[in-house]
Amino acid sequence: MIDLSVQLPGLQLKNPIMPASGCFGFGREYAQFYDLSKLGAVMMKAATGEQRYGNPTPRVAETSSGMLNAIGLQNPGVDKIIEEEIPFLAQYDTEIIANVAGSTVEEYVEVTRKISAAQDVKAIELNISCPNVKEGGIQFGTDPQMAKEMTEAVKAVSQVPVYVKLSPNVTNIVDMAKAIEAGGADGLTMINTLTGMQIHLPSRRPLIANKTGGLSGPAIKPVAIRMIYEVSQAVNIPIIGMGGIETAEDVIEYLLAGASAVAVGTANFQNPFVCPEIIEALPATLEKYGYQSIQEVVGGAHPNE
Amino acid sequence: MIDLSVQLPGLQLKNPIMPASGCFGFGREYAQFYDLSKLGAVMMKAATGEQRYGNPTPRVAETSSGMLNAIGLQNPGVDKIIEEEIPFLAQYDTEIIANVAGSTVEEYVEVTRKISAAQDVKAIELNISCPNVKEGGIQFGTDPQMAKEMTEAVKAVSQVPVYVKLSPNVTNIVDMAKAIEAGGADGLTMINTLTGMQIHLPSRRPLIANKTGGLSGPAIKPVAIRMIYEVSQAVNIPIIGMGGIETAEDVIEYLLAGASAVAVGTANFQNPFVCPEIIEALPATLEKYGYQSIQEVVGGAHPNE
Amino acid sequence: MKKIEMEVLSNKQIALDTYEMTLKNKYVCEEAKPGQFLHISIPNFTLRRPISIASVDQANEHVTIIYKIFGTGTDALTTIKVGTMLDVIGPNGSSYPVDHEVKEALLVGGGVGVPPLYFQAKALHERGVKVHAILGYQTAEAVFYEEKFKEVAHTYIVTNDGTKGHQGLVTDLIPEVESFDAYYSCGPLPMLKAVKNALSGHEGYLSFEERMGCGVGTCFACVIPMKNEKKYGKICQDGPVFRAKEVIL
Amino acid sequence: MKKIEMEVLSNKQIALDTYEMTLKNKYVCEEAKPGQFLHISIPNFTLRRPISIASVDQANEHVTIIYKIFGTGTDALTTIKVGTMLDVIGPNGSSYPVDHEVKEALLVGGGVGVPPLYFQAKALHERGVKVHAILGYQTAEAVFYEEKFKEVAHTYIVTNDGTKGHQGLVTDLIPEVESFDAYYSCGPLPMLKAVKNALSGHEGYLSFEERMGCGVGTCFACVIPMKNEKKYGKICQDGPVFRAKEVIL
Ligand SMILES: Cc1cc2nc3c(=O)[nH]c(=O)nc-3n(C[C@H](O)[C@H](O)[C@H](O)COP(=O)(O)OP(=O)(O)OC[C@H]3O[C@@H](n4cnc5c(N)ncnc54)[C@H](O)[C@@H]3O)c2cc1C
Ligand SMILES: Cc1cc2nc3c(=O)[nH]c(=O)nc-3n(C[C@H](O)[C@H](O)[C@H](O)COP(=O)(O)OP(=O)(O)OC[C@H]3O[C@@H](n4cnc5c(N)ncnc54)[C@H](O)[C@@H]3O)c2cc1C
Ligand SMILES: Cc1cc2nc3c(=O)[nH]c(=O)nc-3n(C[C@H](O)[C@H](O)[C@H](O)COP(=O)(O)O)c2cc1C
Ligand SMILES: Cc1cc2nc3c(=O)[nH]c(=O)nc-3n(C[C@H](O)[C@H](O)[C@H](O)COP(=O)(O)O)c2cc1C
Ligand code: FES
Ligand code: FES
Repeated sequence: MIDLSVQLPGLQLKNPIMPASGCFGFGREYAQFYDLSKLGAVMMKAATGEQRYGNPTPRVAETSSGMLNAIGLQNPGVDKIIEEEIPFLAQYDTEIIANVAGSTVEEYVEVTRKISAAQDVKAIELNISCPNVKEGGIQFGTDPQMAKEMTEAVKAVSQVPVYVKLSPNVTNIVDMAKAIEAGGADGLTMINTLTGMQIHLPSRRPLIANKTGGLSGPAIKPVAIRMIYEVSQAVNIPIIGMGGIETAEDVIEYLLAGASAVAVGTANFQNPFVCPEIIEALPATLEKYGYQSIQEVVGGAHPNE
Repeated sequence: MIDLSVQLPGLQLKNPIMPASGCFGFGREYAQFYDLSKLGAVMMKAATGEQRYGNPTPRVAETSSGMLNAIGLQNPGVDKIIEEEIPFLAQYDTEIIANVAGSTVEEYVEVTRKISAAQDVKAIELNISCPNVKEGGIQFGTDPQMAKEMTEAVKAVSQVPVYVKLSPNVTNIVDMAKAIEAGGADGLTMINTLTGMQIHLPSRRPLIANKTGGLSGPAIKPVAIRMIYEVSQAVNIPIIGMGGIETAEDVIEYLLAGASAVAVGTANFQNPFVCPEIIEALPATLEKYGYQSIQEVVGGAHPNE
Repeated sequence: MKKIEMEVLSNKQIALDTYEMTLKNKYVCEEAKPGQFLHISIPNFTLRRPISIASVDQANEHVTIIYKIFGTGTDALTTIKVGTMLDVIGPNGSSYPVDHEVKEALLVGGGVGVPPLYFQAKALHERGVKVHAILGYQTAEAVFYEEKFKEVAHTYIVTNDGTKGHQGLVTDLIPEVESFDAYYSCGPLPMLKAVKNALSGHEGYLSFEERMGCGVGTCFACVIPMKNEKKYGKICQDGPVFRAKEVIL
Repeated sequence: MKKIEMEVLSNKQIALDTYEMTLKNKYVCEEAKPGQFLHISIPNFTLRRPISIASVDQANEHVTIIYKIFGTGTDALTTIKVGTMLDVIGPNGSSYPVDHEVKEALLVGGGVGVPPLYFQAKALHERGVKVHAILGYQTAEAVFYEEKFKEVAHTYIVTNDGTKGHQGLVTDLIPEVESFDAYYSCGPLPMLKAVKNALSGHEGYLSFEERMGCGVGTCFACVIPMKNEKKYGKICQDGPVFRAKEVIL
């Protein structure tokens, strides 16, 4: 039997597969379909300081091999999440990663302080790359200096390792990653969505009420693979990769590019069972390509390997 | 009958449809399929100072709703293009746009000097956004100051209007566009490809010999639409839009976003007749959405329209 | 709600751009309630498409849906062959309540809002409720299920262009229905607003459409403002049917 | 070369992961020459797939191709039903010359390089040329068209694992063929290199595979270094068949 387990800062993953933030809520719905203990981890929906109602609808649009979303970080606020959502997820034998968002450095720090202290939260995913909110989010994710300072501020209060989520909407992803590593991040998650738009012909207006939305799904996989390949050779912290993953083959492609584990987002909407199905297919797929463990795949496509 | 004609600097287009650079060679092959006089214009394959052999193969890979390419600007060199290719295209009643590339500002200037003086070349498309060559190309396309200086240098020698082709691989596309407008560009073409990668599982290596390649096709359309929507509201020069166009509806989406005409690239490979088929479908499609001319569609999705 | 395979038993055009598809599945037949929808996977599309359940035939384990060609997904659905196993999540969402105090009911439907009301009309009729149905369509050719409704409800047809029945809007005919204890409505948002306004004194339930991501309640794509503690409801999970008094339109 | 619709007359497995598809089209039948390929559109893929023409039956206007499941595209091709109209560009590219001075010929094929050689074997045989064919496969189960080749050529089978015929490489058997005026080869690049080396004194033609964009000569995806003025050839347009002496491997 191939050992699928992966050790990352703060995370003892029984396998490298987890649902991506915002595509799995707080797990309640998908728990109706299967036992969440099968998952390596769960990345929760973003938490902000207060309850947020998000953007007006329509909030999603379909694109070729992808979708746009502009949910706008709707969530019940960090306190309710700690009180009501984490205890639900904690019933399962899986690792909980809390996604933290905000409009100001102070808000990020405050949310991290609270949620990193919550029982069972094993790591923070710092969402400085959300393209769908007017303030905060993406500015922090496109300026290396701001990203570094944010990372430092959050690291100073976090009781668990901090993974910073990178935006692909930048000229130089390696500079961003290095700045964040210098800021003390324990890991990176990448990529968040590419900013896109769809125009609705009958109404002659952007279809999504927020106008722009984040592009996810298989359409963006080549961009994610390229960025992970570049970043993983430039930093010494692990990467959780994401963007368009649908199959065990996709997972191996991400690992070869340099990710240590992966998250599955959009594909959950088409197939609620996609995560457990990938986990089940992974051992045979690894064997097919001649691997005995996850670790030996990681970074396998790098020139020096 | 709906009038499909569009007037742009240097270009009297009988319709707003043209094949995109690099996806149509110099027209000879597609001329076997249909009369190129049907086209609004033809954007030729990149011209460099000397003949170039391009990158090693494999040079292309298929992705979900898209493809990667790293041709590496293979072309016979500007002199041969002027001598052998332009006279062939000049037989047809269509406008010729010459795509100019190089490794140094001097090479761009030299190629422009020569090709803009060639009979029948009506405009230059300045390719400062090719992600697939080691030198030149994309640096010029990701730094606003360098892009501005390049535009100025080329404008100083060009005998025809200059359209600068924007790379989408930037944090702030509006800053790039404004710098290029300030440099004297007559128009913009956008977008070039997004830098991506695919890893070949059996060989555990990037599939494309150049490792990274440019992502094109329907996968990138939402990114292109977003960028055109943003840029067209920030500059006063016209835009020729491209990225994943396959249908007359796609064309209208581009025009609504703010493009004045469009180019079709990757779709030619699947359907050599895609350009004439779009041109044929355009009048009825315009009518379906309540338009009488191309001009009234342009920018129709902007907030003030 | 489960992910199941449903065999396509028939898929035929029944009106202008409108198709009726019959699917076979025991679980959905047993579980489905009027107002609920199926979340249907169509090959080569990123997202599933929500389509209301129009009726169930428990004896034969048949589930019927009615859909209109709206875009590329519903267009592709028309090409699905009999015998195909369709990948479906369902039945999803809330349903029209069947209150035992209701003796007389008014249904108001427009376009693709008509199908779930047929399921509700049959359910009410079977319980002995007197049913009035006002059904709006764009034009005569788009009318479907008129006869079927007439078997279970006192039915009024409205067309926008007057080619059949009353010309105008469904709300024009509401005054014709003298008495009812509750109303149930489904259709485009402007219609629902007009119906809610016209029937503001009455107890009623509205069913909403919104673009969906997951269709099961995780992604927050499909929210609607509500007068509840959370201040919103998810159309795919808390809805599509909401009490008219509780939603903010 | 035209864009045409070809009706699928049959599509059946003939060996391990290997399918034979018969298509109907008059134009392709009349134009096709051995070595040329069809550039086939498979629904929902960005790019067409190049597949060699394995034989033509002029009388019935049938064109046969043989393909192996290699990835998602060829896998999807196996599901295409009889009666489907396949969107094809063809016949594309160059062909094996049929030199009238050639009285005895050697064909060397490996795997999916075997199909175009069958077309060439038939063409040579019809002209009275004596044909020797060395055909390499991975394993016995993957062998196809052995009987058909035997009708037109003196045929040697080679398998990598020795489950059928000679165990080893196709080049092992070249010395067995005593005389020939020209050779024609198609297969994976390492095999072509070995064949070219082994037969360096002989006149011969090699057919190459490369990942393609357009398949018609516009995109420069498929170049191969050559000893000509341009220093390259396009496999889709100048190839897939090149004179062995002119390509740089
Ligand atoms: C709860 C519910 C029940 C429905 N019941 C029916 C029904 O019984 N019969 C019927 O014909 N239609 C029904 N609809 C509408 C139906 O879902 C849309 O017409 C369909 O999704 C359009 O898909 P398309 O690919 O043809 O259109 P496209 O515009 O190409 O679809 C693009 C994307 O937008 C979404 N979308 C577009 N329009 C709508 C819409 N009106 N509502 C929700 N999503 C939309 C699609 O699902 C898809 O994700 C219902 C919608 C909801 C929410
Ligand atoms: C001139 C020519 C003739 C050919 N004749 C035959 C034949 O008769 N029978 C047969 O089985 N195969 C033949 N091939 C190979 C065949 O084209 C590939 O096996 C096929 O394209 C793989 O597609 P896929 O979707 O299954 O694989 P994927 O790997 O999923 O394809 C991804 C992309 O890579 C391309 N690709 C992958 N492998 C190859 C390859 N070896 N050559 C060219 N493109 C490739 C595909 O076309 C597609 O664009 C020929 C190739 C060429 C160039
Ligand atoms: C509907 C939706 C909501 C999302 N919400 C969040 C979020 O709250 N926080 C976050 O960090 N990423 C969010 N994302 C981004 C995903 O976590 C992921 O990075 C991205 O979608 C790429 O992966 P995919 O292609 O597998 O979906 C969201 C994505 C989608 C589609
Ligand atoms: C194979 C290929 C070659 C290309 N070569 C060039 C080129 O030489 N010069 C250039 O400016 N753009 C080149 N491009 C980019 C296209 O012109 C176009 O900007 C891009 O592909 C997006 O359009 P599409 O999605 O319709 O292909 C090339 C694209 C492809 C796919
Ligand atoms: S569609 Fe995802 S919550 Fe309703
Ligand atoms: S595949 Fe385009 S030139 Fe050969």
